[in-house]
Parts: sequence; structure tokens; C-alpha cells
Amino acid sequence: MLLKEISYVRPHSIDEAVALLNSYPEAGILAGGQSLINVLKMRIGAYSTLVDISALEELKQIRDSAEFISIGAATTYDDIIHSPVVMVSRPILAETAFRIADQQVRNRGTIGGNCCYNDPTCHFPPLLTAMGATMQVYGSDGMREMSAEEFFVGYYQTALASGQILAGIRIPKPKRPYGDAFVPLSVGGTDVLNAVTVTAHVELDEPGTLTAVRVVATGVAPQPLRMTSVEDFVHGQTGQFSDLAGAVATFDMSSLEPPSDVHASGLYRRRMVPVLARRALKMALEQVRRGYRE
Amino acid sequence: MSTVFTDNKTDTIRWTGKSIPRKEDDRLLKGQGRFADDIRRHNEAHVYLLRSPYGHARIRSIDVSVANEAPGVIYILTGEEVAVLQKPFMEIAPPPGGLMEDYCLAVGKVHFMGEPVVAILAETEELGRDAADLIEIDYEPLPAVVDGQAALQAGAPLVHEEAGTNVVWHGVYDWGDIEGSIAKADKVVKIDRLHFHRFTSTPIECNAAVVEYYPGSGEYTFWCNNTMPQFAAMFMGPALGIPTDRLHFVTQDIGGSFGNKITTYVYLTICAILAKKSGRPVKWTEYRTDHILGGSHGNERTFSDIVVPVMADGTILGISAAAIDDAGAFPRYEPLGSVIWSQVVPNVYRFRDVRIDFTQVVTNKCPVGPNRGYSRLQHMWMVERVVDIVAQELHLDPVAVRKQNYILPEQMPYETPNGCVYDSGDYPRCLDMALELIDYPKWRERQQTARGTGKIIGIGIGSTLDSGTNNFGQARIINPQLPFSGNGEVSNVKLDLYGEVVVTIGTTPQGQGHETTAAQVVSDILGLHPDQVRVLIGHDNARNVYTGFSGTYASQFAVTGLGAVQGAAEKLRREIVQLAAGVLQADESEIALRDGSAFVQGQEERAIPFIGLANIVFANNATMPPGLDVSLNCTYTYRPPFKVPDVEKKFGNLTLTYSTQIHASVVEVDEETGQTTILDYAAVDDSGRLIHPQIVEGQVHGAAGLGIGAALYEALEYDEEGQLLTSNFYGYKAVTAIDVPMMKTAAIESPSPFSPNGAKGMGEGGGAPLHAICSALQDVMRQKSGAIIKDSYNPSERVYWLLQNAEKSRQGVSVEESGHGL
Amino acid sequence: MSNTPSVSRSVAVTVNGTTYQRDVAARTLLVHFLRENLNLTGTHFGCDTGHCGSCTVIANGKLIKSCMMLAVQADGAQIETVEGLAEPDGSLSPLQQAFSDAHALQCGFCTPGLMLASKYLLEHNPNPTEEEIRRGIKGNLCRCTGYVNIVRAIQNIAADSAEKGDLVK
Amino acid sequence: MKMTESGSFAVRSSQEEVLALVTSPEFMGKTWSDSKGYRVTGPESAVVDMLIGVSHIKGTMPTTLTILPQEDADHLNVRVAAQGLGSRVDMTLAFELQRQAEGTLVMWSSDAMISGVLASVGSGLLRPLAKRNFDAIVAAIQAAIEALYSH
Repeated sequence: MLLKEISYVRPHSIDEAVALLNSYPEAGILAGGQSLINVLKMRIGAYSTLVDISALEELKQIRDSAEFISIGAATTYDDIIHSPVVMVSRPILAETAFRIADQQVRNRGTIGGNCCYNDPTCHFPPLLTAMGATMQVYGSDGMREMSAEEFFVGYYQTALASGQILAGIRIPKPKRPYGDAFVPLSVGGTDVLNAVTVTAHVELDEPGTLTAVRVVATGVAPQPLRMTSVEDFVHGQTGQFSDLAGAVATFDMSSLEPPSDVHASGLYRRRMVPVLARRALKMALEQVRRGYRE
Repeated sequence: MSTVFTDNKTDTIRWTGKSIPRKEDDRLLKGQGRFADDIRRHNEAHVYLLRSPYGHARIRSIDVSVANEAPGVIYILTGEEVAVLQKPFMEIAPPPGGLMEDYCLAVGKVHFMGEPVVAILAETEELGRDAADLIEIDYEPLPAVVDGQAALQAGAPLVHEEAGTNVVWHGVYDWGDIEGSIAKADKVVKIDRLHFHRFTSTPIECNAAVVEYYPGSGEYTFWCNNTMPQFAAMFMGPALGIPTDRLHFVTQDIGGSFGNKITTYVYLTICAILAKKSGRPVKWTEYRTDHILGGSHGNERTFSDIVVPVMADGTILGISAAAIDDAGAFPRYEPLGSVIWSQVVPNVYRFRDVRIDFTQVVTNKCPVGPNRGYSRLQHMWMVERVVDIVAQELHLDPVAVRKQNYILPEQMPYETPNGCVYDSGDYPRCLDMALELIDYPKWRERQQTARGTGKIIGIGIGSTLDSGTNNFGQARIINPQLPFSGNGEVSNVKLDLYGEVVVTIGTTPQGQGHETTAAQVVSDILGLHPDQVRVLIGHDNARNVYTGFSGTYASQFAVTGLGAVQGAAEKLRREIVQLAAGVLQADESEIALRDGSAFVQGQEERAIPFIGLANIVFANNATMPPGLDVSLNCTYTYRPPFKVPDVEKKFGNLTLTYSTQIHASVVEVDEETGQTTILDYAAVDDSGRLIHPQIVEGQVHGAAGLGIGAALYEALEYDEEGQLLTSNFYGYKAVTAIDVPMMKTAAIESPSPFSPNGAKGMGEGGGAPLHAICSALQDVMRQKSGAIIKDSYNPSERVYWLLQNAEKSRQGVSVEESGHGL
Repeated sequence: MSNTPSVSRSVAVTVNGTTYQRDVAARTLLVHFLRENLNLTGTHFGCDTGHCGSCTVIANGKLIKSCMMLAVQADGAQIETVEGLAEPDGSLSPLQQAFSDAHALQCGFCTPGLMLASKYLLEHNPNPTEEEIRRGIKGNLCRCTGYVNIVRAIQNIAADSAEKGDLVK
Repeated sequence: MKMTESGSFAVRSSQEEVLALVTSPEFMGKTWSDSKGYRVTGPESAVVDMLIGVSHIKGTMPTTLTILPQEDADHLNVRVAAQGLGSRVDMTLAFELQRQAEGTLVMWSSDAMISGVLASVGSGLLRPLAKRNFDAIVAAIQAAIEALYSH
């Protein structure tokens, strides 16, 4: 509870934030603080200067366009949950955000913080990976974009270089019927800690075949893991596809080396992947078949 | 249950038995409670404790030279100095446990992760914490022992070399004729091992204290939240080399304890030393990680070689087992747990032949202490597991087996094999009520229809007793030298100068509503409204009365606390009546009390208000009617009618009252993941006569909530090196509102013939949810793999593996046909 | 405008309608600021990882845990704590009364946080289902009540306001 | 939390050359990867200010390396003790040097114990991270030996 002495600054713009980040060694970004402040309490935190972006309006916008929803990195989970744009275009974002921690944390925690922390129990890294999202990284040389897959590098690690800020996230809006499902295995109670998650995304193209299939597991590998063999198996099938077990069986679970910890053993995590993968695919396919979220 | 009773005799309203608004609520709801950390003293300094990162290590050296120069540092205390300033704390155990040396800071080596090693006193908490980062300690890590059974093995690392063994206490409890019952049994069920896991109730308020030393009188004042201060004093006085009357404890509002705040004397001693050294009031604030690492854990217990002789109809004749109780690194309340379980030897059952070979050991883990249901829940869990395993392995109905074996209401009062007397109760009726609350037949049907859906429904029962009001004489079974027996609580009820009714007691309430229930009792006796009764809460040995047993623990307030209040109020009533009779020139038998006045019955104009009576005694005593000797200041000590137990036979009445708690649970297990969801839950309790039904129901809810958490989500898990892997609420998954169901409750009232008010102590709950959920999971396994639930902690993963590898769990479980009857 | 990091700042924080101007270290958590600097000890803390919810307050209309916010971040904020819940005449608010009536508090330590969480929930959802209530207070641990009577208190007050047709104060 | 690792690599340097290097606290201090700096504190010891961690969790752990007295020419043990971030790391790093036709085969094993905050918070996730850190150290030692040879 007792932090090290720390310097604090509240920039007025993202440019100023980046400038501050580059001017002070050991400076870090404070957004919602719902993970970072706890790390600082344990005095295992890296930063001696906090650049507080939580009040920067330019990072808190949810914008709608024909192709994308853009969400500012400092947008809170609660704002995502209550966003009409999200509700209309990609409700899975709100449904998933609603499962994070509790009301208090959702009121301050941000989507950008969730991504930058990139704990394997975090909700957004797998979801954004499955949605084919683009991460907008802002540095002193301006804005750069990278895919979610490129962004989430390993346990707690992202592709953000020092001096860079995650400014926003762009999430594509499918033009076809689609389905999204985020299926966590929470241990320690309901929506307490995601030991393993599987997220699935499917779309149905004009001829009625499944396309843009993405199945992503977390908790079993350093980064959100694309289960490509499953994706390939489902890709091109008809909307009536139902051989979930067959699809999931294509994935070589023994290749996974999930971590063992006090929350769950590696073996249990590995065993849960096919279970959750079937469930996630089933949910996503049911949505597609209902023309849901068209 | 909320009717207002009218007492025929006095024609006054009866407040007891009624759920009146709690007197505590107003201040607590406004944020005006006074909790230990809310206390501030002028010029206070702050204590920060640097704790061991190791489970077991020798301290080679501690270098505080840099830290000493850090900003704001006032004093740095290490074990080296403590060893000079403090005698080792008294040990309750005889040797070998009695040889174990316990100091407030680690001396020479660290025995568990989180043990305080250095205490830094600084101007602020932050500066103390900053200075801690500058302290260099050279440790030599030692192999750790973290398992009770392993601690007994030859060559195991010794937690305390000075004792020469890890055994704290060993004894064999043998009642009846277990060999005989094995010989005559139709079948003998054997279970190799059952394990009751380590968890803790973790009150939301952690420990805290402000400690001040007055050199003038040599007195220390502890504003703290310790819940058994005179127990603390008994350890601290000799350790500090001062008379215990120099230790002045003040407790006010306490944010939960569940027993966990009893053993904080170790920390209070650190504060006392620093307060004297520095001449400053010192403040210690504990945070959650400190609390989970170094507070007080529940006892972990492993049962092995369980042998259960049974008749073909399911009648259980007895149980033989070995128990190894893991006390953690220091026996700080222990080894009392090694005997306290024997308050409930047969649980609610009739079997008479019992042998338990009981060993308590130390390990490199946090010391244990009382934890809601203390020591009895482990034993009753084992008995309940035995009942379900017997039912499953003999293909009998678990409900029928329970009813077959329950002690029956017509047998009450019932003397158990070890001489405890169950005062009253109706277990079959409570079970029927619990089954009715969950609609048992409906769930048995649903169980069938759920087959093949991937979800398995299980129904379980937990039958338990909440033994309340200890006979401390049982401590002599552990150590015949101990000068304890019986129990007692004291209360003072007085009229203050202006006729106000003021009540004091020595208890340390932490949510049980003592202010309210004490006021109810006094109101009935003095003819008042509870708003007219002021109850000074908390234990304050300079202000309030107290005994050596004062405190709030062991489910005893309704009996000892209210028994004392009742006695004191009745004494005061007699004095008021005497005085009023004298003043009003009436016969004592004509005097009645109502609304703060004494009057002559039938002639209400002949009255004198309490203020008038108080005036006569305190400020106008020349007008006192002649021949009267009244003080209007009445103290009464309630002592339960206990005898010293027979130490040799380990026989005697160890508890005054026995509340019943019968729980029924319905769970659904996801076959593919092992995730368990509670679908329905019922708790029926019988706490004798209810003083405040709503408070009693609240205790039932609370005990059930903690038990559900412990059964499914909460565990203190150490790795092989003694690292606690669940040292905060991230790892220790305290149950949230989502996962405790809207339980159904009902109560019956079997008044206790032994307590002064017919009430029974209650509140600990006997761990019934652990039993009921394990029982429901056993019912799940019975339909599927036949796996045996051998652990009290069953998170999703464990349930998953039980479904996957049933055979492994069935190893070591067998039913043997006895020679007889074949 | 020069905007440089500093280890302490002057802040103006409005708590329950009163504005306090204080110098505060950047490392000070809001909960410590409330308790130590302002002596508002009704806001408690029961953990060090943001799980227990005892330190819950409402900041700028949002329910938050004051142990996961720095006091310097509260500069200019409107904060509502348990001390601001009662009626101006000192009597219990309907929410506080509902807690007392349902015996939704025992030791009372988690209660301030729980009442603020309940208030926030009811302001945003005056007629919540049991599931919504449980979700709404999930961030507040209580070890005394098993949550049963807390859920009931919230249900009762929701039912009361539905009857009276007014929103919870 | 206990962690054991082992592996081997071949270098073109002779056994004597390798031994001369790995018994030098100067060399070991310099080679220890991800450090803020080091100082030799004796003929067998050095202190390295190791940078550890990822993302939010980062810090410096002063790490003492002590080269233990050798029992024979083929074996070498280094004791590593680090303290910081509320945690401790105690490790024994053992090298076995095997003469080969061309150079030396270095077989190494490590036996580490992590205690304190990092062990109880990081638990399972620490393992892959620690392994990565450790692999980097071994790789650095290997590279340094190789680099020396090529000069």
C-alpha cells in the first residue's frame, strides 16, 4: 500500500505525454491505474515518474465509421459497456468488458491499460486478436499501426517501445453476418480469474460459407494463440457446420506448454482448451446462423 | 419470531426474542465507527515490519546501518535486541511443544514466510517502508517442511531445533471399545487419508494498534482490535517482565475477527517495545498481504488410517483414525486445538467407540489460530465424510444413514463417549426441514433428467454442532499443569449519577450485536426501552469489568455474556426495588419498574424515577432510608457449572451448549471443466432460545458464506520451499457476492436446560458448508466415477481430475467383510 | 506552459460538498488522503490489491476504489464518501435505513463501501434483478453476512422506491 | 519456488581458457546480461546490479556472484544471491567442462530458488520469464567466450 516516492505529471495532450515520456527516464504511463497502482504498491514497479493520461479527452473517444470502430486507449470499460456505437456494431466488446473485475474497476480501468498490461488473464488481448483489431501506437515519430497479433508479444509484454503510447484501437466492422464469442474458464469463482480463454470469430460470406475464422486461446502460451488448424478446418465450411469436435481435434494440444501456477496446473489449462474452443465456436456459429449481428 | 412478548409476572414488555433495530448500526452506517486504525495520538510514530521472504532460513547478519540514517527513522529493532528485552512467550504445551521458543521478531532464524524480522519505527508509514528497503539481511536458506506428515518423518528439517522434534503435542484418545466394535461389525470401511485444507476467515479489517507507554506508571495502553485481550496479557506480561495489570487494552469497533485476531499478542509486543524505547505513541497498521502472510491461519489436518466398523443397515459403531494437525511455525494458541475438537467427538451421531491418535506438529508455515469453527469443524468434516463414504460404498441412501445414526431428541441431554453433554436438539427434524427447504424430491428427479446433459447434479448434507461456551479445564488434558478450568464472563450494570442505565462487559464484539442484545436483556429486567440502556462496548480493562476469559470467541456470548448481564441487571433490580420500597414506604413485593421509574403497583402516582434513586445514593445520601446498603452499581460474574475433566481418561463435560446446524446443498458440476455451481442451499439452525432472531440468522448466513468460500475457492497454498502462493486477495480468492447463493434458512428453538436464558452459543457454524458441499460433490461422483472426495477444498480443477481419474481417488478406500456374520 | 513532474502537488478536492486545499505527495493514495489528511475515517481499507472494496467512494459521479487512485489524480474532483450519506438532519438515509432494517451489516467495516456501491447501482438501475445486485456489489467483499442480507436490503429499497415511484436518493 | 535448468554448449576455446574466464569475477560480472553495472568485490566475487522484469514489473536486483572453491579442474560452481523487489533469488550455477577434439563442451546446470513477492505473485508466469533471463545469461557467457577466441 505504501508506494515509493514517485513524480507525477498530468499532460494536456497526447503529444505532451509522449514528450514527457521521452524526457524522463523511468517514466511510465498511468491511465486507469487498476493494475499499475497495485504493482507500485508492491514496489515491484518500474517507474519513478507517472504520466497520467486518464484525463486526456482525445484518448477517450469511441468513434464510428463505415469500416471501423475506433476506441481511444484511455476509454474505460464502463464507457465501452455503455457505448451505443459498441452496442450496435460490436456488442461482444461490451459483453466482455462487463466480465472484467467489478463496477469500481470498470469505471477506471481502460482498454489501453488492459492491452498494455497483457497479463494472460486479461480480456482484451485475445478478443482484439480474434477481431482482427489494429493497434495505434503513437511515438515521437508519429502514429504507427500494427495488428493485435504483432502487438501482444509475450507474458506481460507488448511491442510498445519505450517512449511510445498506445493511443487507440481500431476494430473492423464486418460487412457480413458474423459471430463472436468469448469463453473464459474462470477459477476462484464467477468472473474472478481467467485461467484459460478461447475467443472465436466467424463470418458468413455470400455463397454461404464460413470465412474470416479466428480462434484464439490465452492462458496456454505467452501470447494470444491463434489456433490456425482449427480456423483452417472451419474456413470454407457451410453455415450449418457442426463438427466442432472434428475441428478442434485438428489442433495439437500437446504442443502447448501452458504455465502451471497456484490458479491452475498447466495440464488442466491444456485440457480446457478444446472444451472452451468447442463452446466458443458453437456460440459464434449459432450467431452466424441466426444472422445475428449482421 | 418477531412478536413482542409480554411477561405475565411483571406486565412489562419483553424485548428479548425480538429483532429490534441494532444499537450499533447508526454509527457504523454513517462511517462513525471507531476501528483500531481510526485511532490517532498526538506525535505518533509508525511501525513498519520487514518480513521474511523465506519459509525457513538462518539469519547470518542484519545490517541496518544505512537504514538508520534514512529520513524519518526513529528506531530499528531486530531479533538480536528482542532476545535481550523479551523472554520467550509462554507456551501452553508441555514439552516438546513447550520447549519451542517464540519471540516477537525472528531470533537467529526465520521459521515462516512473512515472519517479522526487523521492526522500523519512523515518522510516517512511508518512511518506515522506505527505510526497510535499505536493510541488508544475509540469510542462509534452509530446507523447509510444509506438510504435517512430512514433519514427522525422520530427518525432516526441524522448525525448532531447541525442541528436537516437530511434534508439539501427541496423545491418544480412546473411548469405548473400538476393537470390540470392529470385531462385531458386519463390515469395516477403511479410508487411507482425508485432508482438511488450510484457509482463513480473513476479516476485512486487518490488525492494527496504537500503543502508548507511560513511564510514570509503567503502564502500556493498547488501542487495538485484539479479541481476547486477557489471553494476550497472559503472554505479554511475563514476556515483557511486567505485571499484567500494566497492560491496558482498549478495543472499540472491530471489523470482524472470526478468531483470527486472538493471537496478535506477538505484534502488540513489538509495538510495546518500540513505544517504550522511543517514548512515542506508536501505530501499527497491517495490510492484507501482511495479514495473510503472518496473521492467523486455520488449522490444517490430515486424517489417516480411518477405520469404520459398520452394521449392514448402515449403523456406524465407531471410528478409529490418526490425525495430524499442522499448527504452522509457532504454537501460539496451540496446542489447544488438539483437545478442542473433542467437544464434538461423535458429531451428531450415536456411535460410542472412538479412538483418535492425535499429533500436532509445527511446519514452516504461518502459525494457526482460532478460525470460525475452530478445531471442531475439521473433526466433524471427517465424520461427515465418513458417513457419506460409508453410504456410497455400502450402497445406502446418505439421508437414511444419517437418520439411522443421529442421536435422537428423546435421548437429550445426551452424554457423549467422552463425557460431553449435548443439552438439547432435534437433529432429524432439522434435517427434514433442510430437505424440505430445498425441495429434496424435486432435486432427486432433476438429477435423473440432467443425466447426459454434461451437467451432473449432486445433493449433499452437512450435519454439525456449534459447541459454545468452553470449559477451559479441557486445556489440562493437553497440559495438566495449566491452571485453567471452567469459564466465566462478568458484567456491571449500574445507574449513573443521573439515573442513566449503563452496562459494561468484557467482551470484544465484532458484529455480533452485543450492545443490542445486552440492552434487550437489561430492558426486560429493569422495565426499560432498549434505547434507555447504554452499553459501553469493547474490552477496556481500565473502565469495563472483565475476567480472564473475557473476549468474543468460542460461540459463548449468548450464554456467558448475557448470563453475566442478566445476573448484574437482576442484582441492580433488587437494589432499586429495595431503595424504592424504602423511599415509597411500600413493601418490596409491591414495587414494579417501568420506563425508568419505580412505582407501587396499582398506585402509579407513588413513584420515583431512576434519577431520584441515583440522587439519593450518589449525591444526597443523608436521605437514604435507614438500614439500606445499596450501591446501584452491580457486578455479576456468570460461571457455567463446569467440573475439571478427568485428565487421564480425557473425559468430562467440555462445553455447556450445543447448537445444531443442518445444511443441505445442491450443486451442479460441469463435467467437462469441473466447475461447480451451487443451485440451492438451505441452513436450519437450532440455537436454543433466540434473543434476537435476526442476529442469529445473520450469523448463520455469515458462517455459511465463509464455509462456501472455503469449500470451493479459498485456500492458503504453500510450495515446497514454504512460499505462500496465495498471500493476497489476488491469490486468496475470497468469495464474492456472485458466488454465495440466496440461502434459505429456518430455525427451531430447543432451549438449553443448562444456560441461564435457554439460549445456546452460536455463530461459528461448525463448518457445515464444507461438509454439505463435499457431500454434494460425493453425490456427483457416486453417479459418475465413484471417486472419493478426500479433501475439504474442491476447486474446479480438483473436481475435474476426480471425474477423470476416479481410480486414483479410490485407492486406499475399501470395504472389508468382517469375520462375524459371514 | 511548463508541465514538469513533481513529487508533491497542491490539490483542491471537494468531499461531501466541502472543498479542501492540501499539499499532498504524489505517492499518496486517495484512501490515505481521505483518512489521514482529512480525518474522514469512514472510508476503510481492507486489502492492498484493490479487491476488497472497503475504500469505495464516488468520484465525479463514478464508483471507484480509492486505493487505486492517487490523491493527486483527485485534484478538482467531487468526492462522495460514507460521511455524506445521511440526511442533513443526521438521520439515516433510506438506503442506510434499509441496510439496518435488513441486518445487512454486522461488524460494519465493509459497510461504507457497500453502501456507496449500492447507491451507485440503484442510481443507474433502480430496479435491479438479484443477479444485477450481486454483480453490482461484486467488488465489495464482506466476510460477516454471506451477502444474503445485503442483497435483501438492496432488493427492499428497490421495491420501496418502485412503490413510491421515486428514485433512490 | 524452485527452478532447475540445464544445457550445454560447445566452444572452440580450450578447457584451460574457459576455466580462466569463468573463474574470473571480472568476466562473470561483465558478462551477466541485462545489468546496470557491476563491481568486482574480491578475488572470487562480484556484485552485479541486475535489471529484471517486464512491462510494469521491473527493477534492479543487486546480485552477488561468488565463485566457489574448485574441487577439480573440470567442475566449477558459482553461487548467485540476489535481493530486491521484496524478493530473493538463491542459485547455484554449476559448470562442467569437457575437453573435446576441438575446444570444450560446457555443460551447465542451475538450481534456483525464488522467494518473496515475486514468487508468490508471479508464480507460474515467473518460470518462463526467469528461464528467458537465464538463457540470455548463458548465451552471453557463450558469446563472450567465443568472442574472446576469435580475437
